[in-house]
Amino acid sequence: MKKLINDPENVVAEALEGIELAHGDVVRVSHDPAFIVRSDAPVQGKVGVISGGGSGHEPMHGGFVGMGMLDAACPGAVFTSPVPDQMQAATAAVDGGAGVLHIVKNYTGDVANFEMAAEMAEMEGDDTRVRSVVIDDDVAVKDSTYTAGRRGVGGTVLAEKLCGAAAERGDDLDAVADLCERVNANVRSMGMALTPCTVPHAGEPSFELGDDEMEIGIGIHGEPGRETVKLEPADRIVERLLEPILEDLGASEGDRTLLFVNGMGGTPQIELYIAYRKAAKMLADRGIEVTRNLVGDYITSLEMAGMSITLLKLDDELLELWDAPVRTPALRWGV
Amino acid sequence: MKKLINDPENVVAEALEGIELAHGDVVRVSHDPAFIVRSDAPVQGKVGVISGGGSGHEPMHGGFVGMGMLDAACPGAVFTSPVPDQMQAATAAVDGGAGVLHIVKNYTGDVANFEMAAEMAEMEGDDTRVRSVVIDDDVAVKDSTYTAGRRGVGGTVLAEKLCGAAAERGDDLDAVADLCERVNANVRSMGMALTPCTVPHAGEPSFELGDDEMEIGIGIHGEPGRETVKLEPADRIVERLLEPILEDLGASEGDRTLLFVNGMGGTPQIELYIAYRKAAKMLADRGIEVTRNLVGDYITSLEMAGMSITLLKLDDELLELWDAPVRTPALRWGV
Amino acid sequence: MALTTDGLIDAIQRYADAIAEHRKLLIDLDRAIGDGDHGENMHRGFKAVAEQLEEQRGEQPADVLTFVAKTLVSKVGGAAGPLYGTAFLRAAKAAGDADELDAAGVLDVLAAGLEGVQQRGKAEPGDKTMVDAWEPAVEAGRQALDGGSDLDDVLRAAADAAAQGMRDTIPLEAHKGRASYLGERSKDHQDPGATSTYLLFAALAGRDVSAEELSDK
Amino acid sequence: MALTTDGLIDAIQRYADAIAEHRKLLIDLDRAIGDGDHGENMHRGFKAVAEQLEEQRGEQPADVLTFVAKTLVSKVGGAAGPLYGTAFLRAAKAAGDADELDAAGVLDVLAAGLEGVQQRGKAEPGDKTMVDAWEPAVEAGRQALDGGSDLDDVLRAAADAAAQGMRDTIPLEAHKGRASYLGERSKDHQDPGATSTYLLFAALAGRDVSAEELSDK
Ligand SMILES: Nc1ncnc2c1ncn2[C@@H]1O[C@H](COP(=O)(O)OP(=O)(O)O)[C@@H](O)[C@H]1O
Ligand SMILES: Nc1ncnc2c1ncn2[C@@H]1O[C@H](COP(=O)(O)OP(=O)(O)O)[C@@H](O)[C@H]1O
Ligand SMILES: [Mg+2]
Ligand SMILES: [Mg+2]
Ligand SMILES: [Mg+2]
Ligand SMILES: [Mg+2]
Repeated sequence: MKKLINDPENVVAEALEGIELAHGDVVRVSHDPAFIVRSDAPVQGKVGVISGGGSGHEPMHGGFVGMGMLDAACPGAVFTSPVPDQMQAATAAVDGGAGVLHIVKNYTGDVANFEMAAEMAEMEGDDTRVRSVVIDDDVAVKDSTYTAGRRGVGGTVLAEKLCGAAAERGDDLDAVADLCERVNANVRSMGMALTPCTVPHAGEPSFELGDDEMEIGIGIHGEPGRETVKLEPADRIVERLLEPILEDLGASEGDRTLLFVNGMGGTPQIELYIAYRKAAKMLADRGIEVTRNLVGDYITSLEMAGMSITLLKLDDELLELWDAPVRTPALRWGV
Repeated sequence: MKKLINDPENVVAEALEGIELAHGDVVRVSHDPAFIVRSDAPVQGKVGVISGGGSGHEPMHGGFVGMGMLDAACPGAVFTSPVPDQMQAATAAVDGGAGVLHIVKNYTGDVANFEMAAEMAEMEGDDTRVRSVVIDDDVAVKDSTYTAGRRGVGGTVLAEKLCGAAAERGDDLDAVADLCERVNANVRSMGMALTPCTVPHAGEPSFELGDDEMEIGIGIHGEPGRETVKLEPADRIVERLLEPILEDLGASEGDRTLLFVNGMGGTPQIELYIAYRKAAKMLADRGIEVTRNLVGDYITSLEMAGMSITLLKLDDELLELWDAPVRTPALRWGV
Repeated sequence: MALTTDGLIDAIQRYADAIAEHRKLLIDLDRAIGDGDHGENMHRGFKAVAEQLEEQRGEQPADVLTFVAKTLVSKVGGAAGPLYGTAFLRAAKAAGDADELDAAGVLDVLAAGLEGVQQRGKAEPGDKTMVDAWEPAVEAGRQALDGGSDLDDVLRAAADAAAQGMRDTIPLEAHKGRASYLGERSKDHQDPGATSTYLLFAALAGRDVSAEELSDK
Repeated sequence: MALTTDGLIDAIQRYADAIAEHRKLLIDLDRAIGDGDHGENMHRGFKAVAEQLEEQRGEQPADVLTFVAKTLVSKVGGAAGPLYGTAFLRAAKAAGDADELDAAGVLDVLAAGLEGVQQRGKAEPGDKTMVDAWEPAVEAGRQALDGGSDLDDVLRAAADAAAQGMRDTIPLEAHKGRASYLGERSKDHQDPGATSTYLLFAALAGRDVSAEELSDK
């Protein structure tokens, strides 16, 4: 295992120190329980928006804390959801009197820990109003009540931006939470991997893959995908990801969309643009407008080579919220 | 070789199409000769600032084209400097009557091709005033008139931002070029690699490295470094890079600096922050102030895992220029 | 014979040791069909438990179980944290204010733990989760108890059934947890959570387990 | 015997073929002490040259050389583009408006090419660059000419010396170009540019070169 780390045990704690030192103008860091919070939190009268999840997906979520996006993020161990103590403390830290939205990616662990945080807060008589919205946008996984359901992946980044903007403009908790559900209903993603990744405390790659193989339908935790297939040209790979998205989302001619081509951590940017090119052409061929886009590493699996594609249907309100100013370590415009 | 590409021959051309489709609000793309130019070029009365170099270092340079930074960038083949035709055409495209600055990284090929572009322009009776500044900030290479001299690496990113800001505020060509030389005199870098990278048309890794080894003193073209050593903890690696920088730069107590921790392409962000943490502590221990910072993948070697550290001594003017608004695909603030 | 606070603490210590010993094996099982952290998660939790476990001597069994529950909830994260955390919380409730637990009392505690896991995770037997070890263990314990066995025999029966349940997860297709994302590809692998659950029942039965017995190879 | 436009075009075509054939070998040499693109760079340039080479028949040698120079400058990039581009530009100038070149004329053209490389790259013999093949080749050609050899023998002598010069780069430490960044570690590798320069002189001498002859293994 080759990593720029000191001790697998201290990876998250030391990275948090680094984030604190680098971004002290935008965020503060609590080390125990661990969370990253915007430096001016709690913002009085504003709905607080928090998220959390395992580490190893950077910049998600910590890189999205700041004006116009998240009020706080709770980082778990690598690929392990954070614990309720973190969520409770983060919730308290961002509570400006207007309630707090928890944006939760749909994984058993993430959901259960956020659930326990809410239960514990209730038991302790905490009267902060909390709403939770679970993001499940991964079309690689079949949606069914008899399973764990779809994973939350790239759509989470967009939901965090849009809900953060809604909270910033003064929407109340129900409005922000309903918006989050609307975003989730209108976003779909799918990912693939050329290589596995190595979790520091595991010390070995998350799966094995032949030199001429790739994984289709991966999530963001280095797990194998739905299937292993032979390596193909980038254009064909994009088709494999975007076609199921389009079908499931029911996107059609005249729709306005946000196209998000995401690198998994070890993919050169030049390759992401090759993929973006093909995806944009496919949408143009179908008369679907790419009104906004995002290309880069925003929700990663450590050093994994691969990508995911996310497509969000836009309307006027979502467009306005997307364009609203944001100032976080990883996403910044309008300010 | 595992890459999200269609044909090694078309990597750069297809990526340029993607950039054009994704960032049409900020840049235009010329395909033959290939260059990326800010969409409102030429800006009348403003000094044009252009750069160029081999592809595979993205976001450098194309990602830095836009208001407040570069007016144009010329991408060569992967790891191969662009050709004079590109530089000539880009120079013409950004010439707003106030002359054009060429920011050139110090490599034999880059310098020679920019040189030929100037000679050819002169022969053709082109009267655009051009000044060239060569960036050579890599302390891993001994500076000597009997060798090719130091490489231009991370300092180039900072020079492009600062010179772009100076041009934007209306400085004349000599002022912008002199500033570029001042930046070069005050910036030093050093890099290391945990893994090699694979140039698409070569199809094989750029060097071999044992599972417990790393390369110290690499450049940005996948070349081996000055020495291969055993893998060490991140903190020790940071010392190996930052100590020679400090010594060569002569940074001392009370200095204000910009600390830039750069990922080589395949390094998880979490690791960059671990490295940043150590670098910031080392500077604090020496009474050197980190007044600004940059952490992320800005000058890369395809999918190489590794990092470089760059340190720039700041003064009031450089600080003001750093903070000035910038709007490019890869670097954006204040707007 | 009954389970005292001291007996409970010893069993938990034995479990913490077993988790430390088999950390890598649990990681490898989770790498195959999950995300490779189950061993690390459990180890992080039970290392923290072990550090303060001795301080619990003199408390009642319910207090020990509550202490374990809270430590797991605040240290483990992932799916395993809330699942085992809820199990121990429910177990503590079932233990009430007894100073020691007889065979029937222990079985109530274990059944309450299972209930907690299922309430939290909504998994049924056959979904390829820890429930597949936990449920047959409680069932076998119940039958042994009904057949008049003493505490030791009840725990032995439970541990044997947990081992079998763990092995029986191998051919299953996962319907819950991270392994379910693999669909068909989750087959032919032993569930990591079922494996750590067998280790729990083995520890309660005073049994040390070898790596061979745990491996699905 | 003299070098006509047709003879020159044939030699350049032979060189383009040699570059295509040994593209991978040049890449591998450059991967070892550079950035692995020399074969691709040269191939990109000479593929473009070959595509329009036939159209040059009927022109003067200087026109052919100018065409090659401009194509290389605008297609190759890297260090090799300006270096070979300048070499061919200077060569064209030296060829003047002759319809064909005798042995002395060819040698002047080659010497002018070397001058161009050195003016552009500032490398001296011993710096481990293409100059280390080019300089002895011109020198040996000059001696052969002075000794009364005809054009064929002059070109054969030049090619032999270029081959030796190429091999002599192996033990050198690089002082110019990308390989110089490696310092001591650049030793024990054959310079890729010296290798492509030997191929150029071999093509002029009408010689096909095997991979074994080029490899530093
Ligand atoms: N819904 C569920 N009900 C019961 N057990 C579950 C459920 N989901 C997952 N598990 C168990 O949790 C184990 C994985 O735990 P762990 O790896 O620590 O968490 P994560 O899956 O979040 O990485 C699985 O092997 C399985 O036994
Ligand atoms: N200053 C120089 N003078 C002469 N030849 C040089 C010089 N610098 C580099 N070269 C030659 O160029 C070759 C490398 O060319 P190439 O790989 O195409 O360009 P780059 O180094 O830009 O990748 C070297 O092997 C060497 O022979
Ligand atoms: Mg996990
Ligand atoms: Mg090159
Ligand atoms: Mg797991
Ligand atoms: Mg090269």
